Amino acid sequence: MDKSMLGDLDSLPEEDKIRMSAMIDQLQIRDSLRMYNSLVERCFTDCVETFRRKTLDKQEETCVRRCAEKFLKHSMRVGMRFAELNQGAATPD
Amino acid sequence: MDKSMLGDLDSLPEEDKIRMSAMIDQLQIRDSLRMYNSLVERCFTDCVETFRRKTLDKQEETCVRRCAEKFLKHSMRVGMRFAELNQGAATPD
Amino acid sequence: MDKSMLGDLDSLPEEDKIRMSAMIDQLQIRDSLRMYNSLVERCFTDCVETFRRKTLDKQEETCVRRCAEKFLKHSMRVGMRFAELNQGAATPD
Amino acid sequence: MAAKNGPTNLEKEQIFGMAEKEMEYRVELFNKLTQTCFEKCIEKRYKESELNMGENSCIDRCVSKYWQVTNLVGQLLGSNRPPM
Amino acid sequence: MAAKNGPTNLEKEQIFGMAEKEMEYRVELFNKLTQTCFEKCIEKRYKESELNMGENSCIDRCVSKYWQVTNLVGQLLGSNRPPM
Amino acid sequence: MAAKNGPTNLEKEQIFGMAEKEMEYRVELFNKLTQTCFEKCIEKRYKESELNMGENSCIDRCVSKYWQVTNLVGQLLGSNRPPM
Repeated sequence: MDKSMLGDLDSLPEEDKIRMSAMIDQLQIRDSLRMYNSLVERCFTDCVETFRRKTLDKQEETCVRRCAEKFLKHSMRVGMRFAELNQGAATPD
Repeated sequence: MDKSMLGDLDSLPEEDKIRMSAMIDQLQIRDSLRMYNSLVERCFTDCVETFRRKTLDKQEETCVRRCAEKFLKHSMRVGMRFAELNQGAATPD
Repeated sequence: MDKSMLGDLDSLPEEDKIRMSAMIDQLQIRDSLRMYNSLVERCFTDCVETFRRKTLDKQEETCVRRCAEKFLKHSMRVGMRFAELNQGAATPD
Repeated sequence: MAAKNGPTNLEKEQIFGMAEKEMEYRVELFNKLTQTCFEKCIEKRYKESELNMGENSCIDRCVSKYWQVTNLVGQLLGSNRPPM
Repeated sequence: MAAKNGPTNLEKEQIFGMAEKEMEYRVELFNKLTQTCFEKCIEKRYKESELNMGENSCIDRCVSKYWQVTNLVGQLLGSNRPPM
Repeated sequence: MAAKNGPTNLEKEQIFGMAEKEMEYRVELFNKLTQTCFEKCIEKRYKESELNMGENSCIDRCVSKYWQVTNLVGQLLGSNRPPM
Protein backbone atom coordinates (compact mmCIF):
# COMPACT_ATOMS: atom_id res chain seq x y z
CA MET A 1 0.00 0.00 0.00
CA ASP A 2 1.47 3.34 -1.02
CA LYS A 3 0.43 6.91 -1.55
CA SER A 4 0.94 6.97 -5.33
CA MET A 5 -2.83 7.05 -5.63
CA LEU A 6 -2.79 10.60 -4.36
CA GLY A 7 -1.63 11.59 -7.82
CA ASP A 8 -5.16 10.98 -9.13
CA LEU A 9 -6.62 13.49 -6.75
CA ASP A 10 -5.04 16.69 -7.94
CA SER A 11 -8.45 18.25 -8.45
CA LEU A 12 -9.07 18.15 -4.71
CA PRO A 13 -8.12 21.13 -2.53
CA GLU A 14 -5.25 20.94 -0.05
CA GLU A 15 -7.53 20.14 2.90
CA ASP A 16 -8.83 17.00 1.17
CA LYS A 17 -5.35 15.83 0.31
CA ILE A 18 -4.47 16.03 3.99
CA ARG A 19 -7.62 14.08 4.81
CA MET A 20 -6.79 11.44 2.21
CA SER A 21 -3.29 11.14 3.57
CA ALA A 22 -4.68 10.68 7.09
CA MET A 23 -7.01 7.95 5.78
CA ILE A 24 -4.08 6.11 4.24
CA ASP A 25 -2.13 6.36 7.50
CA GLN A 26 -5.07 4.85 9.35
CA LEU A 27 -5.41 1.99 6.88
CA GLN A 28 -1.71 1.28 7.35
CA ILE A 29 -2.14 1.20 11.12
CA ARG A 30 -5.08 -1.18 10.78
CA ASP A 31 -3.06 -3.26 8.37
CA SER A 32 -0.11 -3.62 10.73
CA LEU A 33 -2.36 -4.47 13.69
CA ARG A 34 -4.02 -7.17 11.59
CA MET A 35 -0.66 -8.51 10.55
CA TYR A 36 0.34 -8.65 14.20
CA ASN A 37 -2.85 -10.56 15.08
CA SER A 38 -2.32 -13.03 12.23
CA LEU A 39 1.28 -13.58 13.20
CA VAL A 40 0.34 -14.37 16.81
CA GLU A 41 -2.42 -16.73 15.70
CA ARG A 42 -0.19 -18.59 13.26
CA CYS A 43 2.80 -19.02 15.57
CA PHE A 44 0.58 -19.99 18.50
CA THR A 45 -1.23 -22.58 16.38
CA ASP A 46 1.97 -24.04 14.95
CA CYS A 47 4.04 -24.00 18.15
CA VAL A 48 1.74 -24.58 21.13
CA GLU A 49 0.27 -28.07 21.22
CA THR A 50 -0.05 -29.09 24.88
CA PHE A 51 -2.00 -27.50 27.71
CA ARG A 52 -0.69 -29.20 30.81
CA ARG A 53 0.77 -25.94 32.13
CA LYS A 54 -0.29 -22.34 31.86
CA THR A 55 3.11 -20.98 30.88
CA LEU A 56 5.10 -21.51 27.69
CA ASP A 57 7.98 -23.95 28.05
CA LYS A 58 11.43 -23.22 26.56
CA GLN A 59 10.78 -25.25 23.43
CA GLU A 60 7.51 -23.48 22.71
CA GLU A 61 9.10 -20.10 23.27
CA THR A 62 11.96 -20.87 20.90
CA CYS A 63 9.50 -22.11 18.30
CA VAL A 64 7.41 -18.92 18.58
CA ARG A 65 10.50 -16.70 18.22
CA ARG A 66 11.69 -18.52 15.10
CA CYS A 67 8.19 -18.62 13.64
CA ALA A 68 7.72 -14.87 14.13
CA GLU A 69 11.14 -14.02 12.69
CA LYS A 70 10.58 -16.30 9.74
CA PHE A 71 7.15 -14.83 9.10
CA LEU A 72 8.54 -11.29 9.11
CA LYS A 73 11.34 -12.19 6.70
CA HIS A 74 8.86 -14.03 4.51
CA SER A 75 6.52 -11.06 4.55
CA MET A 76 9.30 -8.64 3.57
CA ARG A 77 10.38 -10.84 0.69
CA VAL A 78 6.81 -11.16 -0.55
CA GLY A 79 6.48 -7.37 -0.30
CA MET A 80 9.57 -6.84 -2.46
CA ARG A 81 8.46 -9.29 -5.15
CA PHE A 82 4.96 -7.87 -5.09
CA ALA A 83 6.29 -4.32 -5.56
CA GLU A 84 8.43 -5.46 -8.51
CA LEU A 85 5.43 -7.03 -10.20
CA ASN A 86 3.35 -3.92 -9.55
CA GLN A 87 6.00 -1.90 -11.37
CA GLY A 88 6.05 -4.29 -14.30
CA ALA A 89 9.66 -5.23 -13.54
CA ALA A 90 9.20 -8.97 -13.99
CA THR A 91 12.48 -10.74 -14.64
CA PRO A 92 12.92 -13.81 -16.90
CA ASP A 93 12.38 -17.31 -15.47
CA MET B 1 -27.54 -7.43 -0.52
CA ASP B 2 -30.31 -5.25 -1.91
CA LYS B 3 -31.76 -1.80 -1.46
CA SER B 4 -35.11 -2.87 0.05
CA MET B 5 -33.84 -1.50 3.33
CA LEU B 6 -34.24 1.98 1.94
CA GLY B 7 -37.97 1.60 2.58
CA ASP B 8 -37.33 1.99 6.32
CA LEU B 9 -35.78 5.34 5.80
CA ASP B 10 -38.67 7.36 4.47
CA SER B 11 -38.32 9.86 7.27
CA LEU B 12 -34.96 10.93 5.90
CA PRO B 13 -34.71 13.80 3.44
CA GLU B 14 -33.77 13.24 -0.19
CA GLU B 15 -30.12 14.10 0.39
CA ASP B 16 -29.77 11.31 2.96
CA LYS B 17 -31.40 8.76 0.69
CA ILE B 18 -28.81 9.57 -1.94
CA ARG B 19 -26.11 9.18 0.68
CA MET B 20 -27.53 5.84 1.81
CA SER B 21 -27.72 4.65 -1.77
CA ALA B 22 -24.08 5.62 -2.28
CA MET B 23 -23.14 3.69 0.86
CA ILE B 24 -24.85 0.57 -0.48
CA ASP B 25 -23.04 0.94 -3.80
CA GLN B 26 -19.74 1.13 -1.97
CA LEU B 27 -20.50 -1.96 0.12
CA GLN B 28 -21.32 -3.81 -3.11
CA ILE B 29 -18.01 -2.76 -4.62
CA ARG B 30 -16.17 -3.91 -1.50
CA ASP B 31 -18.13 -7.14 -1.57
CA SER B 32 -17.22 -7.91 -5.17
CA LEU B 33 -13.54 -7.09 -4.58
CA ARG B 34 -13.53 -9.45 -1.61
CA MET B 35 -15.19 -12.15 -3.66
CA TYR B 36 -12.51 -11.69 -6.30
CA ASN B 37 -9.76 -12.02 -3.68
CA SER B 38 -11.32 -15.17 -2.21
CA LEU B 39 -11.74 -16.70 -5.64
CA VAL B 40 -8.07 -16.13 -6.48
CA GLU B 41 -6.94 -17.54 -3.14
CA ARG B 42 -9.11 -20.65 -3.43
CA CYS B 43 -8.22 -21.50 -7.02
CA PHE B 44 -4.53 -20.82 -6.42
CA THR B 45 -4.52 -23.04 -3.32
CA ASP B 46 -6.39 -25.86 -5.04
CA CYS B 47 -4.57 -25.75 -8.39
CA VAL B 48 -0.97 -24.68 -7.82
CA GLU B 49 1.09 -27.24 -5.94
CA THR B 50 4.62 -27.08 -7.28
CA PHE B 51 7.11 -24.23 -7.37
CA ARG B 52 9.83 -25.42 -9.68
CA ARG B 53 9.05 -22.68 -12.21
CA LYS B 54 7.81 -19.13 -11.88
CA THR B 55 5.11 -19.40 -14.54
CA LEU B 56 1.90 -21.43 -14.53
CA ASP B 57 2.03 -24.57 -16.65
CA LYS B 58 -0.85 -25.55 -18.99
CA GLN B 59 -2.37 -27.94 -16.46
CA GLU B 60 -2.39 -25.36 -13.68
CA GLU B 61 -3.88 -22.76 -15.97
CA THR B 62 -6.69 -25.09 -17.07
CA CYS B 63 -7.36 -25.98 -13.46
CA VAL B 64 -7.59 -22.31 -12.45
CA ARG B 65 -9.98 -21.52 -15.32
CA ARG B 66 -12.31 -24.38 -14.41
CA CYS B 67 -12.10 -23.60 -10.71
CA ALA B 68 -13.00 -19.95 -11.28
CA GLU B 69 -15.90 -20.79 -13.63
CA LYS B 70 -17.19 -23.39 -11.23
CA PHE B 71 -16.96 -21.00 -8.30
CA LEU B 72 -18.91 -18.33 -10.18
CA LYS B 73 -21.66 -20.78 -11.17
CA HIS B 74 -21.76 -22.08 -7.63
CA SER B 75 -21.96 -18.57 -6.25
CA MET B 76 -24.83 -17.67 -8.56
CA ARG B 77 -26.79 -20.79 -7.60
CA VAL B 78 -26.25 -20.10 -3.91
CA GLY B 79 -27.43 -16.53 -4.50
CA MET B 80 -30.67 -17.72 -6.14
CA ARG B 81 -31.47 -20.22 -3.37
CA PHE B 82 -30.59 -17.66 -0.73
CA ALA B 83 -32.92 -15.10 -2.30
CA GLU B 84 -35.77 -17.65 -2.40
CA LEU B 85 -35.34 -18.41 1.29
CA ASN B 86 -35.20 -14.70 2.09
CA GLN B 87 -38.56 -14.32 0.38
CA GLY B 88 -40.07 -17.26 2.27
CA ALA B 89 -40.49 -19.19 -0.95
CA ALA B 90 -39.18 -22.49 0.41
CA THR B 91 -40.34 -25.46 -1.63
CA PRO B 92 -41.12 -28.95 -0.21
CA ASP B 93 -38.34 -31.54 0.09
CA MET C 1 -14.08 -4.40 24.33
CA ASP C 2 -15.00 -1.79 26.94
CA LYS C 3 -15.42 1.93 27.25
CA SER C 4 -12.44 2.55 29.55
CA MET C 5 -10.73 4.17 26.60
CA LEU C 6 -13.10 7.11 26.94
CA GLY C 7 -10.94 8.24 29.87
CA ASP C 8 -8.26 9.32 27.38
CA LEU C 9 -10.63 11.66 25.68
CA ASP C 10 -11.38 14.16 28.39
CA SER C 11 -10.18 17.00 26.22
CA LEU C 12 -13.08 16.41 23.86
CA PRO C 13 -16.38 18.26 24.35
CA GLU C 14 -19.56 16.47 25.46
CA GLU C 15 -20.86 16.08 21.91
CA ASP C 16 -17.75 14.14 20.88
CA LYS C 17 -17.98 11.85 23.89
CA ILE C 18 -21.51 10.95 22.83
CA ARG C 19 -20.25 10.31 19.33
CA MET C 20 -17.42 8.12 20.64
CA SER C 21 -19.84 6.19 22.79
CA ALA C 22 -22.11 5.63 19.77
CA MET C 23 -19.11 4.37 17.79
CA ILE C 24 -18.30 1.85 20.51
CA ASP C 25 -21.92 0.66 20.55
CA GLN C 26 -21.77 0.13 16.81
CA LEU C 27 -18.52 -1.81 17.02
CA GLN C 28 -20.12 -4.03 19.65
CA ILE C 29 -23.11 -4.66 17.42
CA ARG C 30 -20.82 -5.55 14.54
CA ASP C 31 -18.82 -7.76 16.86
CA SER C 32 -21.84 -9.72 18.05
CA LEU C 33 -23.14 -10.15 14.49
CA ARG C 34 -19.75 -11.50 13.45
CA MET C 35 -19.69 -13.84 16.42
CA TYR C 36 -23.12 -15.09 15.38
CA ASN C 37 -21.93 -15.69 11.82
CA SER C 38 -18.84 -17.56 13.01
CA LEU C 39 -20.88 -19.69 15.36
CA VAL C 40 -23.26 -20.71 12.58
CA GLU C 41 -20.39 -21.51 10.24
CA ARG C 42 -18.52 -23.59 12.83
CA CYS C 43 -21.51 -25.62 14.02
CA PHE C 44 -22.73 -26.18 10.47
CA THR C 45 -19.29 -27.34 9.36
CA ASP C 46 -18.83 -29.67 12.35
CA CYS C 47 -22.38 -31.10 12.47
CA VAL C 48 -23.75 -31.27 8.92
CA GLU C 49 -21.99 -33.83 6.75
CA THR C 50 -24.57 -35.32 4.41
CA PHE C 51 -26.77 -33.68 1.79
CA ARG C 52 -29.30 -36.34 0.88
CA ARG C 53 -32.17 -34.26 2.28
CA LYS C 54 -32.83 -30.56 2.45
CA THR C 55 -33.84 -30.51 6.12
CA LEU C 56 -31.74 -31.16 9.21
CA ASP C 57 -32.30 -34.57 10.78
CA LYS C 58 -32.68 -35.02 14.57
CA GLN C 59 -29.05 -35.95 15.06
CA GLU C 60 -27.77 -32.92 13.19
CA GLU C 61 -30.11 -30.64 15.10
CA THR C 62 -28.96 -32.01 18.46
CA CYS C 63 -25.36 -31.62 17.40
CA VAL C 64 -25.92 -27.98 16.36
CA ARG C 65 -27.64 -27.16 19.67
CA ARG C 66 -24.82 -28.64 21.73
CA CYS C 67 -22.16 -27.05 19.56
CA ALA C 68 -23.77 -23.60 19.90
CA GLU C 69 -24.21 -23.93 23.67
CA LYS C 70 -20.68 -25.16 24.09
CA PHE C 71 -19.32 -22.35 21.96
CA LEU C 72 -21.16 -19.74 24.01
CA LYS C 73 -19.90 -21.18 27.31
CA HIS C 74 -16.42 -21.40 25.87
CA SER C 75 -16.60 -17.82 24.68
CA MET C 76 -17.74 -16.57 28.09
CA ARG C 77 -14.93 -18.40 29.84
CA VAL C 78 -12.36 -17.02 27.43
CA GLY C 79 -13.82 -13.56 28.03
CA MET C 80 -13.41 -13.88 31.81
CA ARG C 81 -9.80 -15.09 31.59
CA PHE C 82 -8.98 -12.45 29.04
CA ALA C 83 -10.39 -9.72 31.30
CA GLU C 84 -8.34 -11.00 34.25
CA LEU C 85 -5.16 -10.89 32.19
CA ASN C 86 -6.01 -7.40 30.95
CA GLN C 87 -6.24 -6.28 34.58
CA GLY C 88 -2.92 -7.92 35.45
CA ALA C 89 -4.62 -10.36 37.81
CA ALA C 90 -2.71 -13.42 36.67
CA THR C 91 -2.73 -16.21 39.26
CA PRO C 92 0.12 -18.67 39.87
CA ASP C 93 0.32 -21.88 37.85
CA MET D 1 -30.27 21.59 16.11
CA ALA D 2 -34.00 22.03 15.37
CA ALA D 3 -35.80 19.05 16.92
CA LYS D 4 -38.92 19.32 14.79
CA ASN D 5 -36.98 18.78 11.56
CA GLY D 6 -36.67 14.99 11.83
CA PRO D 7 -33.60 13.19 13.23
CA THR D 8 -30.54 15.06 14.46
CA ASN D 9 -27.15 14.52 12.87
CA LEU D 10 -26.09 12.12 15.59
CA GLU D 11 -29.31 10.11 15.20
CA LYS D 12 -28.72 10.02 11.47
CA GLU D 13 -25.21 8.72 12.02
CA GLN D 14 -26.67 5.94 14.12
CA ILE D 15 -29.33 5.05 11.57
CA PHE D 16 -26.72 4.93 8.84
CA GLY D 17 -24.33 3.00 11.05
CA MET D 18 -26.96 0.40 11.96
CA ALA D 19 -28.01 -0.05 8.35
CA GLU D 20 -24.37 -0.47 7.39
CA LYS D 21 -23.74 -3.10 10.09
CA GLU D 22 -26.90 -4.94 9.07
CA MET D 23 -25.79 -5.07 5.47
CA GLU D 24 -22.27 -6.09 6.37
CA TYR D 25 -23.77 -8.93 8.38
CA ARG D 26 -25.84 -10.17 5.44
CA VAL D 27 -22.89 -9.98 3.08
CA GLU D 28 -20.72 -11.90 5.54
CA LEU D 29 -23.44 -14.51 6.00
CA PHE D 30 -23.73 -14.95 2.25
CA ASN D 31 -19.96 -15.20 1.85
CA LYS D 32 -19.57 -17.79 4.60
CA LEU D 33 -22.49 -19.77 3.19
CA THR D 34 -20.95 -19.70 -0.28
CA GLN D 35 -17.49 -20.75 0.95
CA THR D 36 -18.85 -23.47 3.25
CA CYS D 37 -21.13 -25.06 0.64
CA PHE D 38 -18.33 -24.92 -1.95
CA GLU D 39 -16.17 -26.82 0.53
CA LYS D 40 -18.91 -29.37 1.23
CA CYS D 41 -20.27 -29.91 -2.30
CA ILE D 42 -17.72 -29.20 -5.01
CA GLU D 43 -15.35 -31.74 -6.50
CA LYS D 44 -11.89 -30.19 -6.09
CA ARG D 45 -10.12 -31.90 -8.96
CA TYR D 46 -11.84 -29.51 -11.39
CA LYS D 47 -12.15 -31.97 -14.24
CA GLU D 48 -14.75 -29.74 -15.88
CA SER D 49 -16.04 -26.21 -15.54
CA GLU D 50 -19.74 -27.15 -15.29
CA LEU D 51 -21.51 -28.04 -12.06
CA ASN D 52 -22.76 -31.63 -12.36
CA MET D 53 -26.17 -32.86 -11.17
CA GLY D 54 -24.86 -34.15 -7.87
CA GLU D 55 -23.15 -30.86 -7.12
CA ASN D 56 -26.25 -28.88 -8.01
CA SER D 57 -28.55 -30.79 -5.70
CA CYS D 58 -25.91 -30.77 -2.97
CA ILE D 59 -25.74 -26.95 -3.23
CA ASP D 60 -29.53 -26.60 -2.92
CA ARG D 61 -29.66 -28.80 0.16
CA CYS D 62 -26.57 -27.20 1.67
CA VAL D 63 -28.10 -23.71 1.40
CA SER D 64 -31.35 -24.99 2.87
CA LYS D 65 -29.64 -26.67 5.82
CA TYR D 66 -27.37 -23.68 6.42
CA TRP D 67 -30.47 -21.51 6.58
CA GLN D 68 -32.01 -23.82 9.16
CA VAL D 69 -28.84 -23.78 11.27
CA THR D 70 -28.86 -19.98 11.12
CA ASN D 71 -32.44 -19.91 12.41
CA LEU D 72 -31.79 -22.57 15.04
CA VAL D 73 -28.78 -20.71 16.42
CA GLY D 74 -30.78 -17.47 16.28
CA GLN D 75 -33.45 -19.06 18.51
CA LEU D 76 -30.82 -20.31 20.96
CA LEU D 77 -29.34 -16.84 21.20
CA GLY D 78 -32.80 -15.57 22.09
CA SER D 79 -32.88 -13.08 19.31
CA ASN D 80 -36.43 -12.19 18.39
CA ARG D 81 -35.77 -10.65 15.07
CA PRO D 82 -35.21 -12.92 12.08
CA PRO D 83 -31.46 -13.33 11.60
CA MET D 84 -31.69 -12.79 7.84
CA MET E 1 -11.38 27.04 12.95
CA ALA E 2 -10.49 28.57 16.34
CA ALA E 3 -7.20 26.98 17.38
CA LYS E 4 -7.57 27.71 21.08
CA ASN E 5 -10.78 25.65 21.35
CA GLY E 6 -9.16 22.21 21.58
CA PRO E 7 -8.47 19.90 18.61
CA THR E 8 -9.44 20.78 15.03
CA ASN E 9 -11.90 18.68 13.08
CA LEU E 10 -9.13 16.86 11.29
CA GLU E 11 -7.36 16.10 14.57
CA LYS E 12 -10.65 14.84 15.98
CA GLU E 13 -11.09 12.56 12.98
CA GLN E 14 -7.65 11.15 13.69
CA ILE E 15 -8.35 10.63 17.39
CA PHE E 16 -11.60 8.88 16.58
CA GLY E 17 -9.97 6.86 13.84
CA MET E 18 -7.12 5.72 16.10
CA ALA E 19 -9.53 4.75 18.88
CA GLU E 20 -11.59 2.80 16.36
CA LYS E 21 -8.57 0.92 14.99
CA GLU E 22 -7.42 0.15 18.53
CA MET E 23 -10.79 -1.33 19.44
CA GLU E 24 -11.02 -3.25 16.20
CA TYR E 25 -7.63 -4.73 17.02
CA ARG E 26 -8.75 -5.85 20.48
CA VAL E 27 -11.95 -7.38 19.13
CA GLU E 28 -10.01 -9.23 16.45
CA LEU E 29 -7.50 -10.47 19.03
CA PHE E 30 -10.32 -11.73 21.23
CA ASN E 31 -12.04 -13.43 18.31
CA LYS E 32 -8.89 -15.17 17.10
CA LEU E 33 -8.10 -16.26 20.64
CA THR E 34 -11.62 -17.65 21.07
CA GLN E 35 -11.55 -19.52 17.76
CA THR E 36 -8.02 -20.86 18.27
CA CYS E 37 -8.64 -22.14 21.80
CA PHE E 38 -11.95 -23.71 20.72
CA GLU E 39 -9.99 -25.53 18.03
CA LYS E 40 -7.30 -26.65 20.49
CA CYS E 41 -9.46 -27.56 23.51
CA ILE E 42 -13.00 -28.56 22.57
CA GLU E 43 -14.12 -32.09 21.79
CA LYS E 44 -15.78 -31.83 18.35
CA ARG E 45 -18.17 -34.77 18.66
CA TYR E 46 -20.46 -32.62 20.82
CA LYS E 47 -21.72 -35.46 23.00
CA GLU E 48 -22.94 -32.96 25.58
CA SER E 49 -23.56 -29.24 25.82
CA GLU E 50 -21.51 -28.66 28.98
CA LEU E 51 -17.79 -27.97 29.05
CA ASN E 52 -16.10 -30.80 30.95
CA MET E 53 -13.28 -30.37 33.47
CA GLY E 54 -10.55 -31.16 30.97
CA GLU E 55 -11.93 -28.62 28.51
CA ASN E 56 -12.23 -25.96 31.20
CA SER E 57 -8.65 -26.24 32.36
CA CYS E 58 -7.44 -26.46 28.75
CA ILE E 59 -9.25 -23.18 28.01
CA ASP E 60 -7.63 -21.40 30.99
CA ARG E 61 -4.15 -22.52 29.98
CA CYS E 62 -4.77 -21.82 26.31
CA VAL E 63 -5.80 -18.21 27.06
CA SER E 64 -2.77 -17.79 29.31
CA LYS E 65 -0.34 -19.14 26.72
CA TYR E 66 -1.94 -17.14 23.92
CA TRP E 67 -1.46 -14.02 26.03
CA GLN E 68 2.20 -14.87 26.49
CA VAL E 69 2.69 -15.43 22.77
CA THR E 70 1.06 -12.05 22.10
CA ASN E 71 3.49 -10.36 24.47
CA LEU E 72 6.48 -12.28 23.13
CA VAL E 73 5.69 -11.34 19.53
CA GLY E 74 5.05 -7.76 20.65
CA GLN E 75 8.58 -7.64 22.10
CA LEU E 76 10.08 -9.07 18.92
CA LEU E 77 8.32 -6.45 16.85
CA GLY E 78 9.94 -3.86 19.06
CA SER E 79 6.68 -2.26 20.05
CA ASN E 80 6.97 -0.38 23.29
CA ARG E 81 3.34 -0.10 24.12
CA PRO E 82 1.57 -3.13 25.58
CA PRO E 83 -0.14 -5.02 22.75
CA MET E 84 -3.37 -5.44 24.72
CA MET F 1 -23.32 24.10 -3.43
CA ALA F 2 -21.33 26.02 -6.05
CA ALA F 3 -20.90 23.65 -9.01
CA LYS F 4 -17.92 25.46 -10.51
CA ASN F 5 -15.82 24.90 -7.38
CA GLY F 6 -14.87 21.31 -8.05
CA PRO F 7 -16.65 18.22 -6.67
CA THR F 8 -19.59 18.48 -4.26
CA ASN F 9 -19.39 16.97 -0.79
CA LEU F 10 -21.26 13.85 -1.85
CA GLU F 11 -18.97 13.39 -4.85
CA LYS F 12 -16.00 13.82 -2.54
CA GLU F 13 -17.37 11.16 -0.22
CA GLN F 14 -17.60 8.82 -3.20
CA ILE F 15 -14.07 9.57 -4.36
CA PHE F 16 -12.74 8.97 -0.86
CA GLY F 17 -14.87 5.85 -0.47
CA MET F 18 -13.67 4.39 -3.77
CA ALA F 19 -10.04 5.10 -2.94
CA GLU F 20 -10.54 3.45 0.45
CA LYS F 21 -12.12 0.32 -1.07
CA GLU F 22 -9.35 0.13 -3.64
CA MET F 23 -6.68 0.27 -0.95
CA GLU F 24 -8.49 -2.23 1.23
CA TYR F 25 -8.57 -4.55 -1.75
CA ARG F 26 -4.82 -4.26 -2.32
CA VAL F 27 -4.07 -4.82 1.35
CA GLU F 28 -6.32 -7.88 1.42
CA LEU F 29 -4.68 -9.23 -1.74
CA PHE F 30 -1.24 -8.77 -0.21
CA ASN F 31 -2.31 -10.43 3.04
CA LYS F 32 -3.86 -13.44 1.33
CA LEU F 33 -0.80 -13.76 -0.90
CA THR F 34 1.50 -13.65 2.13
CA GLN F 35 -0.53 -16.20 4.09
CA THR F 36 -0.96 -18.54 1.12
CA CYS F 37 2.72 -18.55 0.12
CA PHE F 38 3.75 -19.04 3.77
CA GLU F 39 1.49 -22.08 3.83
CA LYS F 40 2.90 -23.42 0.55
CA CYS F 41 6.61 -22.66 1.05
CA ILE F 42 7.63 -22.52 4.69
CA GLU F 43 8.86 -25.46 6.73
CA LYS F 44 6.57 -25.52 9.79
CA ARG F 45 8.93 -27.17 12.24
CA TYR F 46 10.80 -23.89 12.64
CA LYS F 47 14.21 -25.40 13.19
CA GLU F 48 15.83 -22.04 12.44
CA SER F 49 14.78 -18.44 12.10
CA GLU F 50 16.36 -17.85 8.68
CA LEU F 51 14.67 -18.58 5.37
CA ASN F 52 16.70 -21.22 3.57
CA MET F 53 17.50 -21.21 -0.16
CA GLY F 54 14.66 -23.54 -1.05
CA GLU F 55 12.15 -21.41 0.84
CA ASN F 56 13.43 -18.22 -0.77
CA SER F 57 13.08 -19.48 -4.33
CA CYS F 58 9.72 -21.03 -3.49
CA ILE F 59 8.49 -17.64 -2.24
CA ASP F 60 9.62 -15.86 -5.43
CA ARG F 61 7.86 -18.40 -7.64
CA CYS F 62 4.79 -18.48 -5.44
CA VAL F 63 4.36 -14.70 -5.66
CA SER F 64 4.88 -14.82 -9.41
CA LYS F 65 2.30 -17.59 -9.91
CA TYR F 66 -0.19 -15.94 -7.55
CA TRP F 67 0.12 -12.78 -9.61
CA GLN F 68 -0.59 -14.75 -12.78
CA VAL F 69 -3.64 -16.40 -11.21
CA THR F 70 -4.91 -12.94 -10.18
CA ASN F 71 -4.58 -11.71 -13.75
CA LEU F 72 -6.10 -14.86 -15.22
CA VAL F 73 -9.14 -14.67 -12.95
CA GLY F 74 -9.41 -10.93 -13.68
CA GLN F 75 -9.63 -11.73 -17.42
CA LEU F 76 -12.30 -14.37 -16.80
CA LEU F 77 -14.36 -11.90 -14.79
CA GLY F 78 -14.18 -9.58 -17.79
CA SER F 79 -12.67 -6.74 -15.83
CA ASN F 80 -10.88 -4.31 -18.09
CA ARG F 81 -8.83 -2.57 -15.49
CA PRO F 82 -5.73 -4.27 -14.11
CA PRO F 83 -6.65 -6.06 -10.86
CA MET F 84 -3.58 -4.77 -9.06
